[in-house]
Amino acid sequence: MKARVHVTLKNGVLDPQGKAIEKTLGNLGFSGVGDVRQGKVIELDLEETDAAKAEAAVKDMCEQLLANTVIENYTIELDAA
Amino acid sequence: MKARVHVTLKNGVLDPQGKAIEKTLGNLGFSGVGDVRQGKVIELDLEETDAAKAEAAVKDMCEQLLANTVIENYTIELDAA
Amino acid sequence: MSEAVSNEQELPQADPGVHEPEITPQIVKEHGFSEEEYARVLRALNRTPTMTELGVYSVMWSEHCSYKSSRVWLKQLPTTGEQVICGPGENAGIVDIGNGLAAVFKMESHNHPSFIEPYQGAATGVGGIMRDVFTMGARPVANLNALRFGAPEHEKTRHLVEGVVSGIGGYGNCFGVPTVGGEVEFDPAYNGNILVNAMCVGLAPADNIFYAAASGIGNPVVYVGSKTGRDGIHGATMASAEFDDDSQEKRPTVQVGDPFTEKLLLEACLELMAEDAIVAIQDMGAAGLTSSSVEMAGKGNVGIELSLDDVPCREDAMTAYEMLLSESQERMLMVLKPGREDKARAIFEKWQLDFAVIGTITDTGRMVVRHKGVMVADLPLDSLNDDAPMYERPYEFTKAPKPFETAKAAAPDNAAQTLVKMVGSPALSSRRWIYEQYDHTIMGDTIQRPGGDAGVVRVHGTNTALATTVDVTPRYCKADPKEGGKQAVVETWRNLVATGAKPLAITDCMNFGNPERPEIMGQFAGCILGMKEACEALDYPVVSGNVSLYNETNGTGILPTPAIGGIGLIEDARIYARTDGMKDGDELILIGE
Amino acid sequence: MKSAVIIFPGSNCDRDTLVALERITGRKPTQVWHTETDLPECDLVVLPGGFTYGDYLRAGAMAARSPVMAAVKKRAEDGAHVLGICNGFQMLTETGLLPGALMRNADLKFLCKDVHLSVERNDTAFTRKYATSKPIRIPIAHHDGNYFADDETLARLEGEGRVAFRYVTKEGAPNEDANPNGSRGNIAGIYSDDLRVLGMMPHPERLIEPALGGSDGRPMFEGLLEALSS
Ligand SMILES: Nc1ncnc2c1ncn2[C@@H]1O[C@H](COP(=O)(O)OP(=O)(O)O)[C@@H](O)[C@H]1O
Repeated sequence: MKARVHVTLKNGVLDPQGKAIEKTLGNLGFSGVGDVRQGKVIELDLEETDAAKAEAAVKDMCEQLLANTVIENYTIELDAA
Repeated sequence: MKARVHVTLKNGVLDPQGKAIEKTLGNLGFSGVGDVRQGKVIELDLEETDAAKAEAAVKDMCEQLLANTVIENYTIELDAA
Repeated sequence: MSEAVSNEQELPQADPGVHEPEITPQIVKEHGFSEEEYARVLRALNRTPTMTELGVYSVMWSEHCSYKSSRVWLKQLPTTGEQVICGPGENAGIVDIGNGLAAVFKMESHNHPSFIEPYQGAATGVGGIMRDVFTMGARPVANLNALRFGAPEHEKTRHLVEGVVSGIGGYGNCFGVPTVGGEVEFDPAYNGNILVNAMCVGLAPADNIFYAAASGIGNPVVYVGSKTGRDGIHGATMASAEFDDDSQEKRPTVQVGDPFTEKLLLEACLELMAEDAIVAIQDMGAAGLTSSSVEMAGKGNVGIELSLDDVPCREDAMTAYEMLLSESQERMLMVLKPGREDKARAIFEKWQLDFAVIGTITDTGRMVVRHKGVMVADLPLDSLNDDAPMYERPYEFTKAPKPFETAKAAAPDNAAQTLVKMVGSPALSSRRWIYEQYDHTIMGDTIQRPGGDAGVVRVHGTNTALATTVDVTPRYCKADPKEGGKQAVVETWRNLVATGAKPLAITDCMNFGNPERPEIMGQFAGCILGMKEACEALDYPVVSGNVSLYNETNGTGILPTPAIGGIGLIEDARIYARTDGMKDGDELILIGE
Repeated sequence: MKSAVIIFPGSNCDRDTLVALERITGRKPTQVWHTETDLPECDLVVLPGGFTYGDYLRAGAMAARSPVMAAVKKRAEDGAHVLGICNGFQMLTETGLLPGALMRNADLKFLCKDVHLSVERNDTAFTRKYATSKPIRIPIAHHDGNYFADDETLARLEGEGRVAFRYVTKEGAPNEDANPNGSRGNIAGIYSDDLRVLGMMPHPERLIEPALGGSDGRPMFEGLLEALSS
């Protein structure tokens, strides 16, 4: 089973990378672009075949390592394919 | 219109971050996790309301800035909400 | 019966499980062979090579590995001296710096990869040169870089500068070596061919230096570091082929550096080097497993047998051809003393690195490679190492320019304004934006930071210090290659002397255009002759170096750029000249003519 | 004073820290490998700078999950002094020993240079040898030193006097020009609530003698020696 974790900064947390992208896009002549945010996506291959167990394991990984829950939120997608 | 861009390393390109995450998950006692890959997700707010035009603009941004097309692929999702 | 079978010569076969194309003239050409070169291969083998064998020959005989155009000239440079422990030919050059210590240093180009992907190209350039230095048993203590970009207003320049500088910093900072000096210049001649030359200086105990020559029949050949992927296959041949506009499309040849793994590799290698376990060691640089194994066995006049089934791979179903030609970074090949495998394995596993015994040293003088039970290559090492064609390329010396009549040059109307303009020009403006992106205070021994004539780092645990610098003025080399070559050497000498150091030796990075053009070969030859004269006059030998040719796009070559990296010794680290600390009222003195 | 320096894969200021501690306190620190689950007896634990695990994922994140960090946490709870420099500071926030997070520098570049810092209070073991009246000069060398905490946390830190150092101008002004990385409140270092854990981005161990360009880092180690010698 494959899992895909999105880690994004919480609302209200300043995002230096997003800000810089926004500015550079402006410099490159792209107009009408606002509120750029950059996050991470982490893809994992899991041996686990049970969706509920896989989800619980990935949630654990997020809490323990993949996300810093002081500043970040995460969402998990599973793909049985 | 909101756009969400996923930027991931091309197949076969070394992903030191993913590799290190994989090892650390192993050290933390998570077993059965393989092939970890880390990518970026960039969210943008666009003033453009026409989907086709928005997509074309974001594609341009990817080619020019958001993705390093030498080693990265990108996909674009639009969300009219 | 069985006797008869074993007497029959086993011939190398196609890699099992892969459809190998027939060797056609087209394939031969794609591997960069001229007809005459391929004829030499056939003569050496007395048969048609397998695809794997053709790949091995092509990288060993590439310009990058064989120096086929430059060797006849390089031989003229002085390489010896009382201070020299090891001159050119090994991974890096070595000089004695007293107190039982040696300085190990080298400079190398990563021009073409940096043009295609500036961050990763520059980063892996730094990674490669540091591996060259720590392969020999030295801990890197100072990095430098010599950079050349196109015109500041050229559309690509900004992107390239930003990428290269952050790539150099990204790798060196993470690894943890101070970057203490360098140079940057802009000129339209580099619009399509930037230069990224990285230099590394390391310190080793003079009595515990490691070399590449393999020995000891039956000794295990060991692979350590990162896993092998399909990175940069044919990178070595790419670095020797002239660019054209669609070469930016040759993308998969770019490699991603992993400075964290390299730092672990350094610590693991140094830990093993403190044990009595290593016979020979070489990093897998350009042409990875091929050049390291061929050179190690060749230098030791032995043979080598490799079994690729045990090579740690990152990707599925890699072929022998791919494993042999992969340029994946952060890998080393070692020959161990018998029975030391377990000790070595324990150290590399402690540092969470791959470790695999992949072969043995033999007495056959041949490189034999097996994959999936089949012999895929059986090649004579002397042919791979020494039969590479040497070219005495025709050359045409640059005509001596007319002397510039300074008397006729008009003085500026307004000296103050001119000064402001000069100070603000891309050629002379402050380099702070660059060197602030490099950690230059790490390791706690940097006593002259960037901003002076040469960077100075104390030799840890002693009262001495090393001064180090890189320099060259390409427009001088263009106008008069011989004088320019001389001037570059002498300028590094002056940079070192200005700190109070006694200059010891240099490394070089010879960046030129297409050597098949006589005027380019003339520039190369001229610069070499000038360098030779200066080095001889100063007892300032060349102990290592690198050649980067074919720096041309659509027939326009770069300026001749023989970058020189010099190092010198300060006997008493408390007494040296620095560039800061000037106060109001100090007197200015001009020395010299 | 007995000290211990923890070494992780990718630590690269460990030697500098060991040298500074030994030179100033006269005693060799114990080196502790990241896989240890016990700490030796000591008064001060130092998490040195570097790029542990390449700073991949987040700076300090993976090192913060090493076995040894549980022991460090426990030791801190038992009242030992802990100093996290640069990557060590990042680990302290990642383990939750200190609040907030260190994000990418505002201009996204790695930055190596000397900065001026205000010493916000000099009644802690770390700062007792400094004067609060005069900024000190210490090098920074980091890519992720942009201190972030939410408003509430920030107000608490300020209210409880837990800001250790701020980026200031040479004259002592904590303004935007003096802020090298975008940190909120120009914060360069913070304390735990008992003032025994200090995390800071600048590197005091790199400026301990005039030959290196200054010695403003020295008083930190001298102060610790004085405070923690039993
Ligand atoms: N690419 C670079 N990397 C590190 N330091 C650099 C680089 N380029 C220039 N510097 C440093 O900036 C200072 C000024 O450079 P430069 O103008 O080339 O000096 P000079 O003309 O004295 O050789 C020197 O100390 C040099 O080491």
